[in-house]
Amino acid sequence: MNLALDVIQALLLVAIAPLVRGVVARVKARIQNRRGASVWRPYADLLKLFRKQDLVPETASGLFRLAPVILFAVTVTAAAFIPVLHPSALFGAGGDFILLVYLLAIGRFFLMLGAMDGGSSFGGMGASREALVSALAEAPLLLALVSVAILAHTVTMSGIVLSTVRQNPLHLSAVYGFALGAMILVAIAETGRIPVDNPATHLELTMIHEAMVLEYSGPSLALIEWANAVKLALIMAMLVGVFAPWGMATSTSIAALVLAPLAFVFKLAVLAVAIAVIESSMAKLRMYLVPDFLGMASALAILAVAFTALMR
Amino acid sequence: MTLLLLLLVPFCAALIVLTCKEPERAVRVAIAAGTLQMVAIANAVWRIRSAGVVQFGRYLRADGLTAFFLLNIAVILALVLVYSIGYLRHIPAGRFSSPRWFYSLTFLFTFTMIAVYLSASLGMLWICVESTTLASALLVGFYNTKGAVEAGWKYLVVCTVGIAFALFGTIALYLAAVKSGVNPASALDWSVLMNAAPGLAATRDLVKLSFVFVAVGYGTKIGFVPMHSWLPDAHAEAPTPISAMLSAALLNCALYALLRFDTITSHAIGSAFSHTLLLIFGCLSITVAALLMVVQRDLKRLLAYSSIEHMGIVALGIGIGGPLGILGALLHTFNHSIAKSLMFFTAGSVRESFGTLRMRRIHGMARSVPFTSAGLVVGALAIAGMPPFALFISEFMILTAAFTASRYFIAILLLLVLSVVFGALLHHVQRMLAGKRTEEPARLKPLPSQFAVMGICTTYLIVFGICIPRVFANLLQRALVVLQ
Amino acid sequence: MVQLAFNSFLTVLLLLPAAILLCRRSSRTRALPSLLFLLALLVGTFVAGMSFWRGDRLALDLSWLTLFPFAFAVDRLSAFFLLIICAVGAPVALFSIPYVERHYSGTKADWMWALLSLFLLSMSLVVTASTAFAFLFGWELMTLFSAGLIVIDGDSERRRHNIFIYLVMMHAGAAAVFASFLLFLPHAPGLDFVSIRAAAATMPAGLRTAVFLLFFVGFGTKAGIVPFHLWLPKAHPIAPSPVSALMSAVMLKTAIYGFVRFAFDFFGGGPAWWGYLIMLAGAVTGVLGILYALTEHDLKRLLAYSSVENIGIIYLGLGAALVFMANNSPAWAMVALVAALLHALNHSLFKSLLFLGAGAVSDATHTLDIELLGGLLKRMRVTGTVFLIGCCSIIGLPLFNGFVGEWLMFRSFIAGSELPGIASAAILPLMAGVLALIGAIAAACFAKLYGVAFLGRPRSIAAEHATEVATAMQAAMAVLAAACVTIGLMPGIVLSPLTAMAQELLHSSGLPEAEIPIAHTLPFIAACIAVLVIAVTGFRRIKRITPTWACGLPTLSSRMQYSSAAFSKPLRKVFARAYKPDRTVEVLYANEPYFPQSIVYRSVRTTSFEKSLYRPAVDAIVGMAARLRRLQTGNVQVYLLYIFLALIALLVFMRFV
Amino acid sequence: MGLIEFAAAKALASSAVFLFITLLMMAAAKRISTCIILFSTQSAIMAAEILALAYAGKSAEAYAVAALVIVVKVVAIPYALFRIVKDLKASQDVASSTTGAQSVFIMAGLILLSFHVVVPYAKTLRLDEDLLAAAVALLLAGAFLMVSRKKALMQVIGLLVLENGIFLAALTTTYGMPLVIEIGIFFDLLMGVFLMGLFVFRIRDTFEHLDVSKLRRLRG
Repeated sequence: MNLALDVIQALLLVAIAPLVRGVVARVKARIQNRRGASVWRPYADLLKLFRKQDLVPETASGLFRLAPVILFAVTVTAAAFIPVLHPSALFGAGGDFILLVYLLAIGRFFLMLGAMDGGSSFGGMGASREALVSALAEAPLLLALVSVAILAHTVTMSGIVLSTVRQNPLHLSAVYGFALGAMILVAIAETGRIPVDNPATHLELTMIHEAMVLEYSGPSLALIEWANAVKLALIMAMLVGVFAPWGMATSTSIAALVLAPLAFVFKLAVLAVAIAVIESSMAKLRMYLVPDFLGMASALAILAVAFTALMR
Repeated sequence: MTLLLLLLVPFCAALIVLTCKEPERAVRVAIAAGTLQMVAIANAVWRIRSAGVVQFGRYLRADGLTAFFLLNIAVILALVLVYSIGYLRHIPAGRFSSPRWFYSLTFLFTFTMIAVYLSASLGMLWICVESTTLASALLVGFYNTKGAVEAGWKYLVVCTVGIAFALFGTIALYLAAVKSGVNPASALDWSVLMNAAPGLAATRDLVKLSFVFVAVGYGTKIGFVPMHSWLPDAHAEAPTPISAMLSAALLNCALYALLRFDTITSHAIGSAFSHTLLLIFGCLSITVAALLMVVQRDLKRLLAYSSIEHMGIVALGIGIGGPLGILGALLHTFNHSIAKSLMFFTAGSVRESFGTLRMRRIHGMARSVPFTSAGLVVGALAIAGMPPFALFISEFMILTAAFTASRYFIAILLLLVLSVVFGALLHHVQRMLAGKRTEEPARLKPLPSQFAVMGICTTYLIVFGICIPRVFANLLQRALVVLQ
Repeated sequence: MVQLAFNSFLTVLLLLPAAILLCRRSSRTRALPSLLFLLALLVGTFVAGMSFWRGDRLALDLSWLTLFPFAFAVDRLSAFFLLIICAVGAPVALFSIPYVERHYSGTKADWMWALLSLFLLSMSLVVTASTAFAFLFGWELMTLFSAGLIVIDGDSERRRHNIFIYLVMMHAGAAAVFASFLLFLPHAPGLDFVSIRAAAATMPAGLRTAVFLLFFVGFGTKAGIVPFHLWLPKAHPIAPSPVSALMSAVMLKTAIYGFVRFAFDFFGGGPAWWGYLIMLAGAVTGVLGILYALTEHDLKRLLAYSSVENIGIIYLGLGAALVFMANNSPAWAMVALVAALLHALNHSLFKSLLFLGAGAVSDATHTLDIELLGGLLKRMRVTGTVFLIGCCSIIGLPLFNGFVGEWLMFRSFIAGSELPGIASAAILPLMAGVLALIGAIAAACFAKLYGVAFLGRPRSIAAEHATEVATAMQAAMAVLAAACVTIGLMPGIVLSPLTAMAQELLHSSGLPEAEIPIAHTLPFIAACIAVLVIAVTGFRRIKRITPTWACGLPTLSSRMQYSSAAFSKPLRKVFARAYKPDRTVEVLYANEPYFPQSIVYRSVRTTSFEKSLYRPAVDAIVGMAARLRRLQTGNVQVYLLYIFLALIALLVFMRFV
Repeated sequence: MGLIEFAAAKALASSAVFLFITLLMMAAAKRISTCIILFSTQSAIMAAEILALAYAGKSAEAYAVAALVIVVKVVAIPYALFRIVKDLKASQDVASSTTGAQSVFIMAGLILLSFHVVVPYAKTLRLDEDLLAAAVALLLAGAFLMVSRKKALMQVIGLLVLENGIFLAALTTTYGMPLVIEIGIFFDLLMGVFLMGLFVFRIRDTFEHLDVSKLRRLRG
C-alpha cells in the first residue's frame, strides 16, 4: 500500500508540474490584467514540441542531445524523493536531502555542458551565469536542509517531514523560520524566477536559463521544459512538505487518503499565487546584485544552523 | 717499529721525489711511495686492532682513535695522489712550483700530519701541528699568483698566532699537572695525564684557562667561526688536490688535537665546561657558514664555507656528547672528508673545462661535461645531507643524540641551517648545470683517472649511506672507547 | 605467499634501473623494462589488495643491513595507501609506455623509466615503513626522484625557479617531519613505530602539542595546505603528464598517510582545538584552492590547484574526526576518518585520470592552454568521454566516486550537532556549508574546463586537427574511469574494509548500518535513472544538422564563444577579495584626446602568498648573509683582531661560568 | 759567593721592569731596525733570567736552554731579519695604523691589564707576580703589534714578541718544559720565521709593496 502510494505521488508530481507552471502564468497574467493563456497551455506546448524535429548544430557533439535526457531523468528521480501525500517517498527512506541536492546538481551540470556545446555565445553566457547563481545557491540550500535535519535528528526526507508533521504548528522553533526564509530565496534562484532570472524573456542582458536552452528544439527542448517544470513542482512540494506538511495522510484511513491530495493541491495553489504575486511586483535584479540576494539567503541559513546549536 | 716506519716512508719519499728532475719520474716515484705508505698505514692499523695500544720509544704512541684518523689520512692521500696525476700537467714551471716540488711538499705535509697522530706527548703534538701549518703554507702559495701569495701569507700568520695560543694552553695544562704532583718529566704525556686527570681537579681554573686557550688555538686550525677567516682564502687559492687535502685531512688533524685535550679536561673537571665551549663554537660556525654560503660567488670558497659548517656540526656532535653523539661526530669527519674531496675534485675539473671558478660565468655544465656535472650533483646532495648518501646517516646520529639529550634549541637550529645550506647549494648548482653552453671550446679534457677517483668517492658515499661494514664499525667503537 | 609477493614487488622496483641499463642495448628488449615495471605494479596492487581486504599483516626487516633500524610493516592503513600507490601507478605506467616513446629520446627515456620506478619505490617505502629512519629515508628520496623526473622534461629559466622553490619547501617540510619524529626520542629510544606508539601515550602535554604543530606543518607542506601550497601549482604543471599524475594523485596522499599515522595511530586524537585548527586549515585550503583553480586557463595548473582544494576537503574530514575523538564519540570519528580516506582514494583515482587526460590532450594538440582548445570531444571521443567521467567524479556528482566521500563527510558533519559542546555542535554543521560551497564552485570550475576545452567550436588549428591518442593511453584512462564509476555505484566494496580499518585504528565499535544507508540506495537510484534515460530516448526523432543560430549573422566564428576567462568572470567579480587583482588599463591616444588608438586591460591575481610570506623571508636571509659577508674584509689585521676578541670574550665567559 | 747569588736574585727581580721598558720603546719605535734591536735585547734579558734560574735551580738542562735562546733569539733571528731588510731595500717605516703616542698609551694599558689578570693566579700558585705579568704583557704586546702595524716584517716581529711571552710564561711557571719539547718549539719558531721571510720576498716580487693592509684581493 505504501509503495503504491509512493509511486502514485511521484507520478502525480511529474504529471501536474506543467499545470503548476500554467497556473502561475495565468495568475501573473490576471494580475497584470491580461487574459493570459489557458492553464493547460504548457501541456499543448510539450505535445507540439515532441512532434517536431530535433535540430542539432553542426559543431555539437553527442553530449548536446544526451544532456536533456540526463536532465529529465535525474529531475524525475529527484521528484521521487519528496513526500507529497504521506510522509514517506519512493526513495525517501534510503535517499536523503544531500543526495536530492546533488541529483539536481547533475542535471544543472549537464545542462550547462549541453549549452556550451552549441558553439554560440548564448550557450556560454547562460552557462556562465548559471554557474554563478548555482555556486552561490547550493551552500544556503544545503545549510537550510541541514538545520532542519538537525532538528529532526535524521537525514532522510521522509524522516524530516514525519518529525514536522508530529509537531504542533504553533510551537515550531525559530530555526524553521530562518530555514524557510533561506529556502524561499534559494528556490527563486534555483527555478529561475523573476528577481534572479526572467523565464519569459529572450533579452541577452537578462536571460540565464533561456540562454542555455536557446539551441535546443523539438523533443530535446520539450524534455528540458518538462524537467524544468518538474523541478519547480519538486521544490514547491519540498517547501510544502518540510514546512507545512499538516494535510498529509499519516494513517491509511479513507478520509486521510482523500484529504491528502486536496490539501496538497490547495497548498500548491497558494504557493503558485504567491510566486505570481512576487513576480509581478518585482523587477529582475541586475546580474551583480544576485550575489547579495543569495548572500542574504546564506546569512539566513547560517543563522538557522547556529540556532540549532544555541537553542538546544 | 711499525710507527717509525709510518713516519720514515713519507719523509724519505719527500727527499727522493725532490731529486728526480723530469715530471714523469717524479709522478712514478710519488705513486710508488704512496702505495708503500698505504701498506704501512694498513699494517699499523692492523697491529693496533690486535694490540689495542702500540708504543714506540717515549714519543710515539697509537691507540684506537689514532687508527681511525690514520685510515682517514690513508684514504685521502690515495685519492689526492691518483687525482693529481692528471691535474699537474698544467702547473707552470717556477722556482718552487714544479711537479717534484709539489710531490715532496705533499709528502712532507703527510709526514707532519701522521706525526701529529702518533705523538704521545701534548708538547710533541703542538710541534707537529705547527709544522703542518709550515708545510702546507708553501703548498697554499704554490701557484705564486697574487691571490696565492696573499692567501699563503694570511694562512701562515693567522694560523701561527692561533697555534701560539694553543702552546700557552699546553703550558697552562703542564703547569696544572706539575702543580698537582705529576712528575715534570712525563707531565705532558697524554696517557700519564689521563691517569692523573682526577687529581687535576684541585687546580680547577687553570685547567679551564688551558682549555680556553687550546680551544681558540686549535679552533683556528679547525676553522671555527670567529677564527675561520683564513680558511676560505687558503682553500680557494690552493691547487685542487691540496685544497682537498686541507679540507679533508688537515681540519680532522686539528680536530684530533682538540679531542685529545677535550678528553683530559672532561676527565679532570667534568665535560660541562668544555662541551659548552664546543657547542658555542659549533652553533656559531654552522649559522655563519650557512648564511655566507648563500652569497658566495666562487665555487671553492663555497666549498670552504661548507667545510666550516660541517666542522661546526662535528663540534655540535662532540659538544652534545653521549656515545651516539661522539660516534656520529667521528663518522661525520670521515664522511665529510670523502664528500668534500669529491666536491673539490669536481671543482678542479670544472676549472679545467671552464677556465674559471666564478659560478656566474659557468653555464650549461650538464650538456658539455656530463660526468663532472654528475659528480657535482652527487657531491652537492651528499654535503647537503640527503638520504642516499653517508652524511645523512651521521647527521641523523647527531640529531638523535641532540634530541635524546633534549637539547631542542640546538637540534632545531641545526635543522634550519641544513635547510638554508640545501637552498644555497641547490641555487648555485642549478645555475651552473642548466642553460646553454658558452661557445668557447673546453679548455682541457679531464683525464679518466680523475673520473675514476670521483667514481670511488661516489660508491663510498652510497655504500656507507646504506650500511656500515662490520670492520669499520668496530674501528669506530674502538675510537669511541678511547674518547669515553 | 603474499609476503613473498611483497618482497618481490620491492626488489623488482629497486632493480629496475639496473635492468634498464642491461637491456637498452638491443632494440628487441628495449620495451622489456617498462613491461616489467607494469607487472611489478600489478603485483603491488595484488599485495595491497590482499592485505587491505583480508587484513593480513606483512613484515620485512632490513635492520641487519643498516646502522639504524630499517624495517617494513604493512598493516591495514599502510595497505590502503599502498593500494592507492599501485592501483594508480599501474594505469599511469600503462599510459606512459606510448607517452615516453613519443616524447623522449633514448637516454632521456631510460632515465625516465629508472626514476619512475625509484619514485614509486620511495613512496611505497614511505607508506610501509615501520621505523622512523626508513620513513625519513623514503620521504627525502621521494622529493629527490620527483625533482629528477621534472628536470628531465626541460630546462628553461622558469622551470629552474619552480624546481628550486619545490625542493627548498619540501626540504623545509622534511625538517619539520624530522623534528616531529625525533621529539619522541627521549621516551622511545628505538624510534620504531611500536615504541613510538608506547612513548606517545606517556608524553607530557606540552611535548605532544609541539609534535602536533611540527607534523602539521611538515605534512601540511607536502600536502599543500594553503600557506605552504606555493610549490604545488609551480611543480605539478611542469612535470611530464604521467609524473604530474603520480605526484598529484599519489605523492600528496603520502602526506595524508603521515598525518593519519601520527594523529590517530600514535596519539589517538588530541584536544579539541587540534581538530578545529585542522578543519580551519582544510576549509581555507579548500575554498582558496578552488577559487584559484577557477581563474586558471592552463589545464595542468588548474588541476594542480584543484588538488589543493581536494586536500582541503580531506583535511576537513580529518579535522572532524579529531573533534569527534576529543568529544569521545569514536563511532562518528570513525565515519569522518573513513570519509576522509575514501575521498583520498577517490581523489587519487579521478585526479590521475584528469592529469592523464591532460597528457593526452597535450599529446594531441601540443598545448595546455584551454583558451586555444575546443571541440575536442568530437575529435577525441574516448579521451573526451573519459575526461567527462573524471570531471563528474571530481565535482562529487552522485553515481560517481567523488560523491560517496563527500556524502559521508556531510553525514558526519550533521552528526556533529549531537556533540555536547555548543562550539562543536555549531561549527561542524557549518563546515557542511563550506563543503557545499567548495563543491558548487568546483562544479562551476570544471564545467568551464570541460565546456571550453572539449565542447563547442575549436579555437585553434591545433585543436581543429586533434586526433585520438594511442590505444594504450586510452585503455589506461578507461581503467581509471571504470574504477571511478564502480566505486560511485557500489561504494560497499571499498567502504567495508575501510570501516574495519578505521575501527581497528580508533578502537571504536561499528555504527548501526541504518545510519549509513548510502551503500544500498545508490544502486537503486542509478537503476531508476538508467530506466528513465532508456525510456525517454525512445521518444526521440531523427535529428537534423543545421548551422548554429547566429541571430541572422552570416557565420559564427570561434572567437564568439565564451572563453574560460569570460566564463569565470562573474564568479571572479564576486570573490574579488580573495584575488585582490591589480587591474591596469593602458589607453594609447594617437594624437587627438578622445580617440584612443589602443586600450590594454590587464588584471593579475596578487594573492599567492609569495609576495606577502615567502619573498620577505628570503630577502631577510640574503640580507643577513650580505652583511655577514662584509665581516670577511680581506685584511689580515682584522682577522687577528677577531681571534683576540674571541679569546677575550671566552676568558670573560670563563670567569662567570 | 754571595755576589753571584745576589746578581742572580737581582737579575730575576729587575728583568720584568727591563722587559716593560723594551715594550714601551717598541711601541714608540718608528723604524723596523730599532724594533729588531729591541727584540734582541728582550731575548738577551730573558737569557739572563734563564741563567739566573739555572744557577738557582742547579739544572744542567736550563743552561742548554739558555745557550739555545742566546744563539737563536739574540743572534740568529735578528741577523736574518736585518739581512731581509737590507735585501728588500724596503722603506724602514713601520707604517703603524695608530700614532706613536696612542700606541704607547695602549701598551701601558696592556701592561696594567696583564698585572690585573695575573694577580689571582699568582697567589694560588705561589709564583712571583711580576715575571708572570711580564709574560702576559709580552703576549698582549705581540698581539697589539701584529694588529696595529701594517708592514709585513713588523707582523713577524709582533709574532716573535708573542712567542717570547709564551716562552717566558713557560719559564717562570714551571722552570721550563722537558728539553726535547723546548728544542722542538725553537725549531718550529725558526722554520716559521724562515718561511715568513720567504713569503715577504714573494710579496715583494708580486705586489711591489710590503703593506699588509693593501692585501685585500680575497674578500667575502
